[in-house]
Amino acid sequence: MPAVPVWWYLIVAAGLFCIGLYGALTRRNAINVLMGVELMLNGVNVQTVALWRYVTPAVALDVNGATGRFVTAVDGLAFAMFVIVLAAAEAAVGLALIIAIYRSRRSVRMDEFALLHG
Amino acid sequence: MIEQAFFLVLAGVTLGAALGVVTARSVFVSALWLVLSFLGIAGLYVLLDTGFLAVIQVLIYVGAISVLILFAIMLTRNIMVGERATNNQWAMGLALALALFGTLAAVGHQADWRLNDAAVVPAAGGLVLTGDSLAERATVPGALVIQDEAGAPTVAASGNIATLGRAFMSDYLLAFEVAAVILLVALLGAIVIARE
Amino acid sequence: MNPQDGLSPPAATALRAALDQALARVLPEQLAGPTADVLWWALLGTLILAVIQVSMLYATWLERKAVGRIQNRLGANRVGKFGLLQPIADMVKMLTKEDITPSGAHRWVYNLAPILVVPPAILVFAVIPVGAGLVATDLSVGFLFFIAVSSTVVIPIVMAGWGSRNKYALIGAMRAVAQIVSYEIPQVLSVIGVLLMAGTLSTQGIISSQGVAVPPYGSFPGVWFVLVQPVAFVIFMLATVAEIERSPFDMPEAESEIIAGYHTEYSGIKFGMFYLSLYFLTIAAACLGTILFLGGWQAPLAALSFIPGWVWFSGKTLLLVLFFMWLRGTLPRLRVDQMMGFCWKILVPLALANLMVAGLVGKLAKQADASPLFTLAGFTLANLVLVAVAVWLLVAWRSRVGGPAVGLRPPTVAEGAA
Amino acid sequence: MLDLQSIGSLAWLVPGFTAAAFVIATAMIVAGARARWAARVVVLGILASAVVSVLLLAAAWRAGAEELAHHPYVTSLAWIPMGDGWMTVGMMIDPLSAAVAVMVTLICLAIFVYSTAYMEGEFHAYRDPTSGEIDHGLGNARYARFFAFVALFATGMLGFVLASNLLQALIFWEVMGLCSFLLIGFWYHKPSATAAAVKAFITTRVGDVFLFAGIMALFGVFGTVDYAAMLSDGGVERLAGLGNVPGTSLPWSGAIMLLIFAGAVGKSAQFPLHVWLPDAMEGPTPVSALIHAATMVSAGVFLIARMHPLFSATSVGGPADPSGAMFVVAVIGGFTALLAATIALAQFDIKRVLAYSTISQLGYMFLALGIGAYVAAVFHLITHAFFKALLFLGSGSVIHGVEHGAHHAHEHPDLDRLSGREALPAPSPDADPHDPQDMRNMGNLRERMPVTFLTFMAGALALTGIIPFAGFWSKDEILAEAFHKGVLQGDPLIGLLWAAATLTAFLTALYVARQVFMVFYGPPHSEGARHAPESDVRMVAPLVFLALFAALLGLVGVHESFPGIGPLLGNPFHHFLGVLTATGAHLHALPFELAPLFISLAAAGAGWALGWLLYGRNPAAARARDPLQRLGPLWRLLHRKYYLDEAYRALFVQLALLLSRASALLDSLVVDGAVNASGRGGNLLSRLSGWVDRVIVDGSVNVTAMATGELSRGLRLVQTGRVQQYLLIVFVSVLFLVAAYIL
Repeated sequence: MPAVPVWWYLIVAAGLFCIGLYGALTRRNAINVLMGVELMLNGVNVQTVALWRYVTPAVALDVNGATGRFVTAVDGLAFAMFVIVLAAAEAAVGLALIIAIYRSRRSVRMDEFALLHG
Repeated sequence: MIEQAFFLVLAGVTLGAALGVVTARSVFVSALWLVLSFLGIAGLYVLLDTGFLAVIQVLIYVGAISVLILFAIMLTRNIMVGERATNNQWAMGLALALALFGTLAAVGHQADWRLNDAAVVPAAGGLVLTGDSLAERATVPGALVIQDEAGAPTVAASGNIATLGRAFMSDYLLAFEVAAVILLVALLGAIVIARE
Repeated sequence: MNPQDGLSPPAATALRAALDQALARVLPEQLAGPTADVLWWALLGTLILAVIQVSMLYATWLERKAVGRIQNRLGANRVGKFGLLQPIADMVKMLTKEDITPSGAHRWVYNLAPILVVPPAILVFAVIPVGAGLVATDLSVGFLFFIAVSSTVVIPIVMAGWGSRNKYALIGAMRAVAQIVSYEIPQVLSVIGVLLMAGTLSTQGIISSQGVAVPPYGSFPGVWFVLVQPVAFVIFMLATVAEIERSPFDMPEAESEIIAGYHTEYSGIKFGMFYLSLYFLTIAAACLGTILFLGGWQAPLAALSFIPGWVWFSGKTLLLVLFFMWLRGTLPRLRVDQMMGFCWKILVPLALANLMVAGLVGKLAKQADASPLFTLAGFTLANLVLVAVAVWLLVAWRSRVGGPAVGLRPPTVAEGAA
Repeated sequence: MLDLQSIGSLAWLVPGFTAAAFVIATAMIVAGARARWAARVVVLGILASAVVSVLLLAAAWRAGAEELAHHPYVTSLAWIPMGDGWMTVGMMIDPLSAAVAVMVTLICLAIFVYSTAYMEGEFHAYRDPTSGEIDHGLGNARYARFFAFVALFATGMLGFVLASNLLQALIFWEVMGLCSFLLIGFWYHKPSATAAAVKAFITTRVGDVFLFAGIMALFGVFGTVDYAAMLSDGGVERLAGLGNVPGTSLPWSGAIMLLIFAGAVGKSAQFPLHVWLPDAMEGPTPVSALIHAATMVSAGVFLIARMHPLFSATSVGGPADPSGAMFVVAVIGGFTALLAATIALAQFDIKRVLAYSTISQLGYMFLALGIGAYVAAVFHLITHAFFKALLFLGSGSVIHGVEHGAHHAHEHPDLDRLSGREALPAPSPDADPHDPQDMRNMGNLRERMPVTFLTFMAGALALTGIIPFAGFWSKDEILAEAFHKGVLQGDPLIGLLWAAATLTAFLTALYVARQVFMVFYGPPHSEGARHAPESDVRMVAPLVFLALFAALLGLVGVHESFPGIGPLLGNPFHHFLGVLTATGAHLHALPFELAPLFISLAAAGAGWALGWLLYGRNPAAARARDPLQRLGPLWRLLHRKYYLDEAYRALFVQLALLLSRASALLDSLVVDGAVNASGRGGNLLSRLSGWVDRVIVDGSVNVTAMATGELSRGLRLVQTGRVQQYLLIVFVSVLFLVAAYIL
């Protein structure tokens, strides 16, 4: 087992997530909120990869039985990869939106994006 | 031992940068802190023996996303001088974040993650192929060979590119296609939305 | 150079062993290992740094000479014999020049930018194998590492542009970033064809695949990828030129338009840093080019293999550097929109086409277990087709671009011009 | 050719012709044709009916009474489906119906001809109220209308007589009631006429109700109302065997027959229900003659005669049996006869005297039927119809003459003075000098209207039963039967009835004489009387025609053993009618006695003598003050008709009014009260439910609406539109969930 105990990574991941959450919740600038979200996503990624690293790699899933073909589950990695891909797409669209809103309302402050209120 | 040191350094850098992102007054500075935290996370990935992911992290997050963010910051020049960077619910946000952190930490620490104690001999970026025979795999450089209880060489696990590639093309083919479509859609969407 | 992999030269292993024993005597057991590693890596780092620093200096010299020669003038010859000491003079000038910080500049960001520009340029050399065993660390994701690190150079550029609170600096930074990010894509796409052939991302692997018939794709001995995929080579080189902002693509610090681009406000050693990183990247790009396409330290012919690998490697790299300088001396600067257009409308489609061809022919060859020679024939045929496509794309693009650049021409009546 | 089978089917035509006449007359009225032609159509119709009925009588005579009685000729049509059988409409020819039919048609013929002249006055009777000059259109319509009604009446009478079953009889009985109402109230602009019409109609209605009940009872018993079925032997036994009405000693048969008799009492104006007949004189005189003398009133007698076999079944112990219905009939008949005769004495109106005389003669007929003298009753029915019609038409001619006389005097006032006649004698104090019907204004009409006088004398003699005239033979036969059963067979009750009958005969003679002397003898008491011209030929001819019958008809029913002409004549009437329909029982003629004959003649002669003594000898004095008034209060009692009208008014009318007022009160108090109460209750209830609805139902709805409104206003705050707040909420809830999960 690697020297570093697993929950350290989890702590770091949780930290990242919460700091990102704090950023998303409290920052007034839309782009900061987006950054907060990116941090949260990265937090999740770290946790996933850490858990993958500590749980699955050694598990040899004898997928096809007797043929001896072994494959290691790369679920965690795949998950992380997809999260990264989606984060990229999300960032792109989010920033495009922010720019569009900026062009129409000349402001990026979240407080002013409150048209859909009750 | 060194690994733990490395971990602590990297964790410190990452979390510090994250705090920087959240507390920086100017948006640009917080963007820079974000880049730093991304690099820190890349480091963590290296520690977790997933070199490929680390490089991807650097390539995508630092190379692309942060650039995008910086571009966005440039395009939306608005001087936030003087105003408080945070809105009026910062106290609750902080409380919530801390509470959530406490909970997650508690869970992280106490939960039995069913860790796998099999002896894992990490080779430099070992490669596990779904090769036909153990022998073939053994010869591939960087293969990770471990002994199971019976002593027979069984699995070589690593977070290497080939395995991931193979997995993408077999188990996660659908997800891979969907991801491609999502990227395309995001691309088009971003262009359409942000067009002049 | 890593002793464990048994591939590094004997001198290195002997040195490493001596270091271990020395430390073992001095430090307690569990400390000895790690410190030995640290020291060893530090040593290696300085070695590499020294080598590339010297080559960078004399690259500047070579540049001034070559461009001069191209422009039918002598180039630097005042300082030292044939101007060989000119770089030293430049360095001294850089160091002694007054370092002016604009008042409005953002203190941290402005000062941090030049500092952060250099590390990526240096880190890149970690994966460049000069010789058979002479590589700092042969990462399995070598090439990807190279690309990732080189893309991080973008951040300091933006910091410089924004930090100096200068409109022109900012615009220059924006242009530079746009260019670098855009050209990254054709660069990577074109290389993927090669990687398909090589079967691995590690730089050593790629070089060895060009020599010894190892990888599953049944490549053949002694055939450099440049012969197999010339179109990819051309795309790669063009993209790389743009990536390192040189000659035809050096819009970012195009003097005539926006003074000195993002490092307008920088002077003295800060400007030096930028200059330094620029040249490091140029050399690194050249190295990458040789690794991927010219067989790295592989001798063209088996017979010539007695000459050590790093000599071959250095020569090929020098050749590519000269190519860059040659470009700089001869080609006029492209307009920004033309540059972007060239990237997205020519290079990317061509790179995709090339990738498809490489993948297709490679697969067919593997399927049919064709002999290396037959595969080479298939590739040449495919490449001919690719050249035709490239020519057609260029013609189509030129005919349309001939007029004023799209988007910059005055709005037509239909668009409600005043 | 004259056999009944071939001619029988013509029976439909007898009422058919008059019905057709009625329809045509009505159409002519509607079309506005000349009224005289309508009259001629009606006369033609009745003439045709008469001819056919004579033919039928001849055929019936040829068929012979014996055979006809057993199998009366019946032609009938199925009319209404009645459960298993059919209610039929048909004509029955048997001795009784054939004879009466001929009587009816002949009398109607005479009266129709007479009324074509009598009604001439209608043409110029009506003046246009606005312009004042004569309204010929209205007169024309009125004249035609009279003849249409009369034709309808004839149809009704003939239909009734020839009916083959009781229901059809009842229907035509009602048609006759309708016509009497219409004709009494012909001059509807006279309020007295309309009142009389209503009185007549309602009184007869009372009787009709009982009749209808009786018919229904008979239907209940026999399952059919056909005469053939009812009157057969089986029918009689069945009726007799019905047993007593529960709770009383009255047998069912008696009760049913009494119901039928009540109908007859109403229609033939017998004692309790006779009050309408005198008032019915308001109608034009031909009507009185036709309906209220000859035909309609005799319908009641005809009905009881028709039902005679059933009646005989009711009184087991013969007529004297007090439980039997016949005893009741006899008593009422006798009492009515005596009562009417006494009232007639004190009447001054010429037509009212005759009306009361009709009532008393009908009483005679019922008396006869009551004691079982079936043949005598029918004979008196037929003869009385003739001479009573004669008397009425005579009085009509007198009234007509007096009216013309008054007009005549009025137009040439100085004629008397010029003619040198002495002034009129002082009119009687309380008489209305211009009332043409008041006998006190008449006198000396013998010279003015000789033919009318002679025919009137013939009728008067027949009525009082003087030897050669018809009245003698029929009334005497009744008295003989009464004498025979009462005195000879020692039945005390019948003996009493005989005595009453004889006294009535004396009184009849008295008032007839009074009438004759006041009207025809003595000086004329009014201008009208003085100048009364003789009526024209269309009125006189029928008088002569009827006078012949009044004189000669009696010979038909002379008893065989009557000394002198008896054996010559052979009493064909008795032979023809002696056999009872359907049962075929022979009614044996009684042995002839002279005693009752002489007694009745003596009574009649005494009556005339007293009459001459009081009125004929000194007419002027009689005229001034009626000698009978010396009787004082008794006279006034008679003159006021025993105050019966007042009694009835007091009793029934007031009772009805009282009843109506009581029911009105009841209605207003109870019914209205209940309705109002429920109304108020409903109102209260609705107001209550309104309140409930408003407060509770609406209340709850509003509350929920308001609550949701408030709630939503509260909830709305949550949706601030600020993304970050939403994120906050999300993660707070995540926190809680995680906490919940862990703890």
